[in-house]
Amino acid sequence: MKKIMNDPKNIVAEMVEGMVRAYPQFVERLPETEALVRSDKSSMTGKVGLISGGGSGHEPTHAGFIGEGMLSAAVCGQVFTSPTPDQIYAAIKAADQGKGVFMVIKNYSGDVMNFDMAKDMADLDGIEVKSITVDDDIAVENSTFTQGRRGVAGTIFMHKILGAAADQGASLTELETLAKKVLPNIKTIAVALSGATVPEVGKPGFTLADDELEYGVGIHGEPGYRKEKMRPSKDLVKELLGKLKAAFNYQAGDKFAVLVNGMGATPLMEQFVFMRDVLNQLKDEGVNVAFTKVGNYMTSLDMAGVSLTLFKLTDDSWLDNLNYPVNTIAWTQK
Amino acid sequence: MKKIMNDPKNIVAEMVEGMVRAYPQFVERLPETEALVRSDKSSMTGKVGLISGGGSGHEPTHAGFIGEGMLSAAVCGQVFTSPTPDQIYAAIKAADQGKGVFMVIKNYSGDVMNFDMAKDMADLDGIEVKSITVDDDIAVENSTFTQGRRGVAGTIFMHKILGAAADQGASLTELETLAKKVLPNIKTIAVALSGATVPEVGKPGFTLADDELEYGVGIHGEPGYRKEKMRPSKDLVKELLGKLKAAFNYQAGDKFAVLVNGMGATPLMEQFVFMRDVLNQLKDEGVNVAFTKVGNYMTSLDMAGVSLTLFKLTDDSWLDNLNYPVNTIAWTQK
Amino acid sequence: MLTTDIILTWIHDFDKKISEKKDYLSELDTPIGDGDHGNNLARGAEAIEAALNKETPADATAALRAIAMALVSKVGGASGALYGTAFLEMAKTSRDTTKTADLLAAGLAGLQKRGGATTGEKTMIDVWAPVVTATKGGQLTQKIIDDAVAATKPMRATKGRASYVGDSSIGHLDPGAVSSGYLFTSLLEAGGAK
Amino acid sequence: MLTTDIILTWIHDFDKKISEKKDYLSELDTPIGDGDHGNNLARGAEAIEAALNKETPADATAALRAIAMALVSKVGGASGALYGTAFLEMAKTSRDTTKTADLLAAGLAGLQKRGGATTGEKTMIDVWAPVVTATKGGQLTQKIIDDAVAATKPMRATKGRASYVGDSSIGHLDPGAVSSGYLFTSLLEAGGAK
Ligand SMILES: Nc1ncnc2c1ncn2[C@@H]1O[C@H](COP(=O)(O)OP(=O)(O)O)[C@@H](O)[C@H]1O
Ligand SMILES: Nc1ncnc2c1ncn2[C@@H]1O[C@H](COP(=O)(O)OP(=O)(O)O)[C@@H](O)[C@H]1O
Ligand SMILES: [Mg+2]
Ligand SMILES: [Mg+2]
Ligand SMILES: [Mg+2]
Ligand SMILES: [Mg+2]
Repeated sequence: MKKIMNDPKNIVAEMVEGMVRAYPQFVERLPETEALVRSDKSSMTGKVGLISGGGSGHEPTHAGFIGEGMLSAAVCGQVFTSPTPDQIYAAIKAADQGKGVFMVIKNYSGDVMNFDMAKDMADLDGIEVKSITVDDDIAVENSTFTQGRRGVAGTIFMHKILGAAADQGASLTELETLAKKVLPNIKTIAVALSGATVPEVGKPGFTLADDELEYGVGIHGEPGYRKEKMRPSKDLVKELLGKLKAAFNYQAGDKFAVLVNGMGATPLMEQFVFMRDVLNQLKDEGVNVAFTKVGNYMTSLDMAGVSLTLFKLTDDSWLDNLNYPVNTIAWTQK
Repeated sequence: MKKIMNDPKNIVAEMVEGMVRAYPQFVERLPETEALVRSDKSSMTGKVGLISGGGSGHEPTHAGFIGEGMLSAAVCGQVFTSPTPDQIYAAIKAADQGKGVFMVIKNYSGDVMNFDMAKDMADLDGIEVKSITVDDDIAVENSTFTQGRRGVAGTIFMHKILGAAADQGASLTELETLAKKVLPNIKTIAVALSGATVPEVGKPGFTLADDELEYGVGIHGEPGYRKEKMRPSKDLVKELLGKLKAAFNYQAGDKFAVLVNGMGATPLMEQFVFMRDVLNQLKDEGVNVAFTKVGNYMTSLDMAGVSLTLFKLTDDSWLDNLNYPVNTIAWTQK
Repeated sequence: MLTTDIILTWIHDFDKKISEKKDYLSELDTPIGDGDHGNNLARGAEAIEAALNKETPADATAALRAIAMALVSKVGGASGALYGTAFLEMAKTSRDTTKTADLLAAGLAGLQKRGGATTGEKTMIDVWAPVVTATKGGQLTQKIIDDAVAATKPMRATKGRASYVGDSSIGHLDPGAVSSGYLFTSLLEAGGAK
Repeated sequence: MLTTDIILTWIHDFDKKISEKKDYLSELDTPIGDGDHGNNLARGAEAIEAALNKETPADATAALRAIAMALVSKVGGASGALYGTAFLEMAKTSRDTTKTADLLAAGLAGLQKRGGATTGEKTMIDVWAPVVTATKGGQLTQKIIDDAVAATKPMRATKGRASYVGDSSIGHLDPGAVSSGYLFTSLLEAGGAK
């Protein structure tokens, strides 16, 4: 393992320090935590706070989405480990402007439990807290025999939609209603070309042969549903869109936002080729693509691969929310 | 080699197609070329055109910087190969609004010659063309025995400064004067942890051992000045800032913009740790940091590593130019 | 009975085991989880040691609470919430009783409330539940602990990250069950099981 | 003398050599350059073939111009600009003369103007210059070509990418010199050297 770091034990703390010092116009650190809050407090006034967080290693998620029109605060757990309730609680307090706080949680047992504990703490303070648990990864069967589907790259669409709504003055209850309506319309699936190495572990969580790929891998290297020999981009697209098509049962004329997300070590060049192939197949299928985004947004450290998210725009206002102005480290839009 | 692509011969063409289809609000393709022009033509009216280009594989450079406040057009050569004069000429024609066109060239013999040939073609059309050749990589001795220093990540500061000036109505001659003044104040140096694999070549341009790094590597994998065993981030910073300090002969009180640039496969987490260590050392040295940026801007395909750019802000207006609003795929600022 | 002394001996020994078995626990977490269980608990163990060194707890409740707070605020992940909640519940109950069986039962109840899991789902519950039963009967033995840990191997996970791998979780020990096994071995060795 | 026929035979053979030696040329470009010389020229060779297949050139000038345009618009990199310029200059000069030595001399002048290099800088100039001299004397031989190519090995590059590696460029053949060697071998074999 070669990583640009000092002591792996301090990597998250040092990353957070780097973030706040490189981008003081966007983020501030809450004292003695790895929780970050929006620097521009005036943009939060009178609005419901929107927070998120989870294990680190997915940068720019989540702190990269703090700013006007998106998150109020975010909590950086240890690498691939959900943050502790005291830190989440600190973020809730910092985000609260008297209108309550909405939490976007990714569906992992650790995240769910720790955010729950933080909510319990905030309850004692009389801060109203509601939440949505994003579970967009269709690689996992959504059965009673699992923890449910994992939360992955589609989470950033949830941030964007709710961030735009919160910025426009939506109430806590309105955000909850919106989040619940949006949730089943966001679905993601990934293909990995290599595993990620957690700094403290020092070796990849899984390995693939030189000519091998794996479909359905999670953002912490959770095993996928099939390994096979490396194939052209078009074939990868066919496989992943096939799964998404089955999950949505989409039809010609349906309207979608599309996110091609790099896992960390995959060059933009490859991501754009992949997006081209996605758009070609969707066009052939008569699907209407109204919004597109390509880049490293929900990474998995140094994993190579991409994930593909479709967000079915069943409500016209959602496209407005996607296009709503936003100003953060990782997503800025006029 | 595992890459998400179809035929490696078409990778640039397919990438360009992916770009224009994913981001039609920013870029349009010039017919039968791999040259892209700004979609928002009205933002170009009455202004000097600003173009750049070079080999592909450095994404988001250059096309990711097309947009209001930055480039008018960009040309995507084959991977690591400067574009052909006819394509550059097409970009010149598309960028020209009657006020002339300024070209930002990176100092490689191929780029210089091909941009020169394009200028010759434009001369015949009566389009006035001027240019700057960026040579910010201090890893190479700037002697008469070399092609001169290479153009690397600091080029994006040149784009930003000139883009802001052009957008504010600077004339072609004013841009040339500004570019010449800025040029010696931008210096970069890199450290690589792994080599990059050109799709058509299929194996890395160079390899490093599992515990080895190389200082001074270029963005096409040009050999650096020293290999050594992997070291902590702080030590890498000490080495690279040492070189930059010697090159600038900087003093306490000097004012800089700092860019930490990921080479492609290095996670943001590591880049932020590295930036923290840079800012710590500069603070210890009494240097004033007025602008910071961290991310994958001038990549080298799937190379792991970072480059560090210092831009000495000897003129106060340059900071204004860095902060000037911009709207592109890869750099958007309110 | 869980006196302050026994609690401290117990936990110091547990912390030692965790720091020794850190890599092994993370390895167990790799095929069916995300490979961090050992690192997570090692952070907790260090934090417990730091907290206990900083201030010697006045009584059993203070000791259990200090342990709980260290776990809650330093471990993160599923295991941080779970172990933290278990010790918090034990701390609460310790105001009324020092009986090991009652305290562990309170811990188990906390675990179940927090994680929503029951036995047979291949989690730490599969160690806690038989241990609580055995302790109630005054019969906790190393064999009971070891058997409970080993029993997670053939189970199919239906809670936690391991549930994502479905049938592939079969044939692997559950990392949280193994670390809970260490917890109860330490308890046994500290003489706290009776 | 460079008749249209000889030019076509010459260039078809060169294109064949390039496509055969593509990987080797890129390998030569790896230690002292960026590993693309073979790929660059292979694109050019394909483009030349396509252009010549599409329309048979009416005369030598048309042939040389078609070759130049294919190189200029499809190769890119340093070699695209250089080979493109050389053939463009040859095309211009071919309006006045068909003498091989004069045409190659015009090509060499174009190369030198475009790249600013002179002999001894470890570039293709180090093959073009002796070849032009030998052709002027009517004496071009395979040995002269091979020697010129081989002579680039001990040189230290001071132009092009190879100049970045400084002394480490010593001991490697220059890829552009090698490809120029193929160009002149093909010329010799096509009977165009006299
Ligand atoms: N819902 C749950 N109920 C009980 N135990 C659980 C639950 N979810 C996970 N666990 C336990 O937590 C362990 C994993 O802990 P750890 O790896 O530290 O956290 P994470 O899964 O967040 O990475 C599992 O081995 C299992 O014993
Ligand atoms: N200034 C120059 N003058 C003459 N020849 C040059 C010059 N620069 C480069 N070359 C030639 O070009 C060759 C490299 O071509 P190629 O690899 O295709 O382009 P690039 O260097 O842009 O990758 C070198 O081997 C050398 O012979
Ligand atoms: Mg974890
Ligand atoms: Mg090249
Ligand atoms: Mg785990
Ligand atoms: Mg080359």
